[in-house]
Amino acid sequence: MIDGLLPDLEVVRKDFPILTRTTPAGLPLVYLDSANTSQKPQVVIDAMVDHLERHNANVARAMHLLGAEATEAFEGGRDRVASFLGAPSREEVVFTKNASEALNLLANTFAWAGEHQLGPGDVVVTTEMEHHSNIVPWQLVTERTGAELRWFGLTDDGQLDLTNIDELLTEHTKVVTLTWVSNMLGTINPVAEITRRAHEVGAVVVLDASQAAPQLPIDLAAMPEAERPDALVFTGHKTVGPTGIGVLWGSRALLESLPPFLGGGEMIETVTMERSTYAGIPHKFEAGTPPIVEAVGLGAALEYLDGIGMEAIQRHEQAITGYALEGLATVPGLKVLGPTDAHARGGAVSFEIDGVHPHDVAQVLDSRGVAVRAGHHCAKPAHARFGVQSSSRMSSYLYTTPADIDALVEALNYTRSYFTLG
Amino acid sequence: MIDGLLPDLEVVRKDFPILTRTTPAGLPLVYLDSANTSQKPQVVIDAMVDHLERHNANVARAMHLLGAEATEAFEGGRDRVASFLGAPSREEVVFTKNASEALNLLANTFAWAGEHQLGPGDVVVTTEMEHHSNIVPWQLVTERTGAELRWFGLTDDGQLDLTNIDELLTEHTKVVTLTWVSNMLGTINPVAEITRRAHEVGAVVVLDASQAAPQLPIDLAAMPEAERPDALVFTGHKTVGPTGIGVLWGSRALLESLPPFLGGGEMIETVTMERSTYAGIPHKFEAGTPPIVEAVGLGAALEYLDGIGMEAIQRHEQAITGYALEGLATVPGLKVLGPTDAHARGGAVSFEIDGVHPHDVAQVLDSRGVAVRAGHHCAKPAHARFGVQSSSRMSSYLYTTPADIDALVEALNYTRSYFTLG
Amino acid sequence: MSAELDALYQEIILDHYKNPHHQGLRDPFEAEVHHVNPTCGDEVTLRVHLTDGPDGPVVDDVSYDALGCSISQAATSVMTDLVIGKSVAEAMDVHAEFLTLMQGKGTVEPDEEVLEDGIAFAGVAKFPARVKCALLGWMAWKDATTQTLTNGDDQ
Amino acid sequence: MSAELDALYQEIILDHYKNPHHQGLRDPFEAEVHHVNPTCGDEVTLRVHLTDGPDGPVVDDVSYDALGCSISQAATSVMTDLVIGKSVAEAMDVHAEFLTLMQGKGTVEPDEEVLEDGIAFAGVAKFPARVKCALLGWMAWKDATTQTLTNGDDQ
Ligand SMILES: Cc1ncc(COP(=O)(O)O)c(C=O)c1O
Ligand SMILES: Cc1ncc(COP(=O)(O)O)c(C=O)c1O
Repeated sequence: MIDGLLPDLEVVRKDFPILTRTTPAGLPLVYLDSANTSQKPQVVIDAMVDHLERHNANVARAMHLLGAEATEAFEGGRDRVASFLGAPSREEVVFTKNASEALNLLANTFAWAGEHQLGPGDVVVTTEMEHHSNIVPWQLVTERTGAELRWFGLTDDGQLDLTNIDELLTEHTKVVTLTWVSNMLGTINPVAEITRRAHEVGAVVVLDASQAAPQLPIDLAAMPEAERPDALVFTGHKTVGPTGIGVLWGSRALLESLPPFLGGGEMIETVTMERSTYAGIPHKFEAGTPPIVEAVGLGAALEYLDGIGMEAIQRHEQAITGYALEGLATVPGLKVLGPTDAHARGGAVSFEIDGVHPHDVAQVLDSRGVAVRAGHHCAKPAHARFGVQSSSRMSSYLYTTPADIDALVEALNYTRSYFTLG
Repeated sequence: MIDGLLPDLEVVRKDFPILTRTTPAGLPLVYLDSANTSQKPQVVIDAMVDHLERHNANVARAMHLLGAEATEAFEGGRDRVASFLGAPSREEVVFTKNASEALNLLANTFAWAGEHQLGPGDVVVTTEMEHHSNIVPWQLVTERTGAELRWFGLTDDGQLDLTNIDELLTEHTKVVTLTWVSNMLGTINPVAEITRRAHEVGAVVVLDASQAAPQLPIDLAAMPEAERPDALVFTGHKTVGPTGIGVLWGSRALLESLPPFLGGGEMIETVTMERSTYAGIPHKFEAGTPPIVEAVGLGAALEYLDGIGMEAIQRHEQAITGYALEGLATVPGLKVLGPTDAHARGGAVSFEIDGVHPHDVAQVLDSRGVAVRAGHHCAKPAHARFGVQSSSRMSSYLYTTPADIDALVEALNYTRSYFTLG
Repeated sequence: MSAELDALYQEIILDHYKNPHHQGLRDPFEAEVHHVNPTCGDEVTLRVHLTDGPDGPVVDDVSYDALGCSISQAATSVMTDLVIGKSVAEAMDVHAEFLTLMQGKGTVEPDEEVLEDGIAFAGVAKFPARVKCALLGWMAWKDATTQTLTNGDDQ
Repeated sequence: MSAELDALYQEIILDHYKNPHHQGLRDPFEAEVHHVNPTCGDEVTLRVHLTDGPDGPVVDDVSYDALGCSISQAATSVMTDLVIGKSVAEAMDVHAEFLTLMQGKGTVEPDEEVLEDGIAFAGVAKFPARVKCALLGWMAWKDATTQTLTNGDDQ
């Protein structure tokens, strides 16, 4: 028995109906693509069904029975997110459609008139290991405002290269945005340290917690203020919740100082044809009918994760990742990209196999029921940094077993023998 | 028997599980708030459950079995939307989070460098009967670009006042955006005529079909080109689909000429730290993980509506609306806002009752199990135009019966007797 | 169901609705605010006039012009009865007590000594959509009072 | 499952993958294009050299530099075999035939007369995620050829 695994792993697996699926060839499903999207436990599906079958209505605007029930369920989702993040206030939790929209919301509101408006001479700092969703929005906003985009490079072992931090973080630096956990390299970044340094020069700090939220306990209120980011985003579908919902947490000070992003129903205080005023946070940033059934699903998802315990999930991920790193090391010609110490990384492990293209790896694995991702994982710059165009990636989650890893390793050996090297 | 009702109305009602709900006092639910959000048939819920329990994966990026299934299901939703609208091409169908985002997407992309960029001297034209979601985005973009926002006023009987159309539509007019069917007044606007006139001056025409799509057959390809809008939006949750998804249809010419809106995964062609290039339409406008299970649900929803037939649904709506207008006319002191000819209007009927505030009307109705909306219905300017601050609104849909209307009328009489006039 | 409704629409509430106290905008005043309930559109324009008392500022007058439902109108009327003539500190205590009642989802027992006619709103706490209606006038009063005191400090 | 895989990875495909034909970038050429498969990152840089023939332009050479999986590499190699030496009109017909095969979800019977080694890709049509791989080189060729012809018209 591997140390740190969830004690009730078989019970946990029973919560996820999809894990009983088989391939057309009758093989069991080995799902190792959770960093891409996670599977959903029955309670999440049931919560959504119950909402749609019994409580569906629009929220806030409706005063009738169903409207009150739907509003309570929707705002209950917000409460759950707030407690999941340890948010200082529930009003700091804004629902978006995914993590990408949350990052774009920030980038866009930095473009328009206001305290934080970017302009020529201003610098936005990101890193070379970001997901495209934390690069492209900042390319667009810096291009459109005349500000400059700069970035932390990477060391050969897949860490942020902080040697030029004093050049990057200066009084011109208005925003520092980085991922907590890399979706390609698995690296866990020293976000407290970087946040502190960024705050010293007066920059706003944005954390992309899309990969961190599923794996690490987060407690914003417990962070020393200097090390607490000003904004943090994650996405519902990676935390066993549904698609169609993401979260932007922002400090009250930041959110109140930003201009509105999308305009429309729900985000207004009053509207005349000539001029409108806006609602307070979080509604100011939630134009239109929000993702209601999705908030219900996300609430149930985070309740499920909290029920198991984020510490326990983190230990499980580390244990499985350690076991996977050992297994992968036995495959000849396989090279892992990123840190190889399971305790210093997240559960996404990207690798190359000499002479077999990642597509072909994924294809052969899939024929054995093993689902991994192949490609650039929306992190082209990080791939380019390591001189590769694409890679294969396995990623585990709370339902992953050592047997899943064994199946992966066996299938990788089969791939080698089948494909080029057989 | 009222002419035009759906012949299988009782069978249709059985498709909607929520309609069997009762209030805490044991009264049956009379749901007359469908213009706010529609209820969901079992097939939609089942399609979502089946997806989550058996086919859940991320799309496009994943090459494995579940990834292929999820991608097919998601893109199948797009095909269904394309056929529902009679879209000339499926690639012109962009998924957004709701109708509001679709309108904001357009307004925002008109702000940035490109063929359609707005600036001082340019005019955007909207109307006084728009939902806030088709006013505020254009206030924001005109304010931010220095363009000017102008609008069609309303006549006393709730129609667009087109007398000054030649002043509003000039060579300075770059965008004309209006609702097809008003969510407050129920008015059906002469959109073909206005589109033709707007095209004559070279303006881009945007139609808000949020209330039209649930009620009217739409066939874009069949429209004469001069009368076909350049963009049309609607929202999933009002067409018996889930929340968390909306649709922007745009002509290929328009969509290809607009710069990207949100940046991130899925919308790129290639990314380097210095510069990115973007995918073709529709992906260019779909940053991040899209609303996958929502597209599956929306596909099932539109298939359901098409199965019943949009012509039949339209006839049903007209029949019920006609019956409702007759019933409302029997309530002393009740005044309907907007057109009173059921054939020339949609199914949302807003009204006032002398001496009883709409909140209080809705509250008393709710105590009798009758769900209506009270407030400004996200149409403050239209309310202001008629000198009222808020109103009550009943709105029907394909599952609404004459008995629902009878219950409403009875409850309205009770309201009068209970509240102030008893 | 009539019982349910009657719990909400207490006689006292309907009386204040039909005959609101202290209605209309009056001089003198130190601050005027305009508050809106974004969901439904209910509005109130409200003025506060404070004078100096032995134990700090006193609420000398609250005048208002309001558009809204029975609950918001009646709550504003009751509020003026409760705060006019009290010291700001006392009035803020009453406000806190009323807030607690409204946010209690029907579980808080109102204190008639403190809230007087305000106890009629106990039933409103069970209707989450209406709680905002009952608080609109109070929020406006608190805002106007705070503005007055802050401006005073600045001078 | 090996049968399923073997249907995809035909010997012919693996041969072309290991020994791609016409690889490398060569002069002369009239157009060079760079195409990317956005989902996976596969890339091809491709040049086309056309000459005049009795029945219109002829594909004299196609040269390329490609990074990608076995399917995309092999398909590009087969494509060059199929188009080089043909008139553009003929080559476009072959392209259309290949496209039909790829989009047929496995239901189209390939014509060996026309597609030669290309028939080995019949199995790919059953793997929607890989169809784009098989088409990458073809799309680049079509783009470069169209550019050449259009530029020619302009002159
Ligand atoms: C006419 C109209 N436009 C736009 C919207 C906005 O739709 P959503 O809230 O789904 O974005 C609505 C509905 O609320 C509407 O009725
Ligand atoms: C680190 C990181 N950031 C952002 C995202 C974007 O999330 P979404 O696609 O849900 O917007 C992802 C996942 O795709 C991710 O891994």
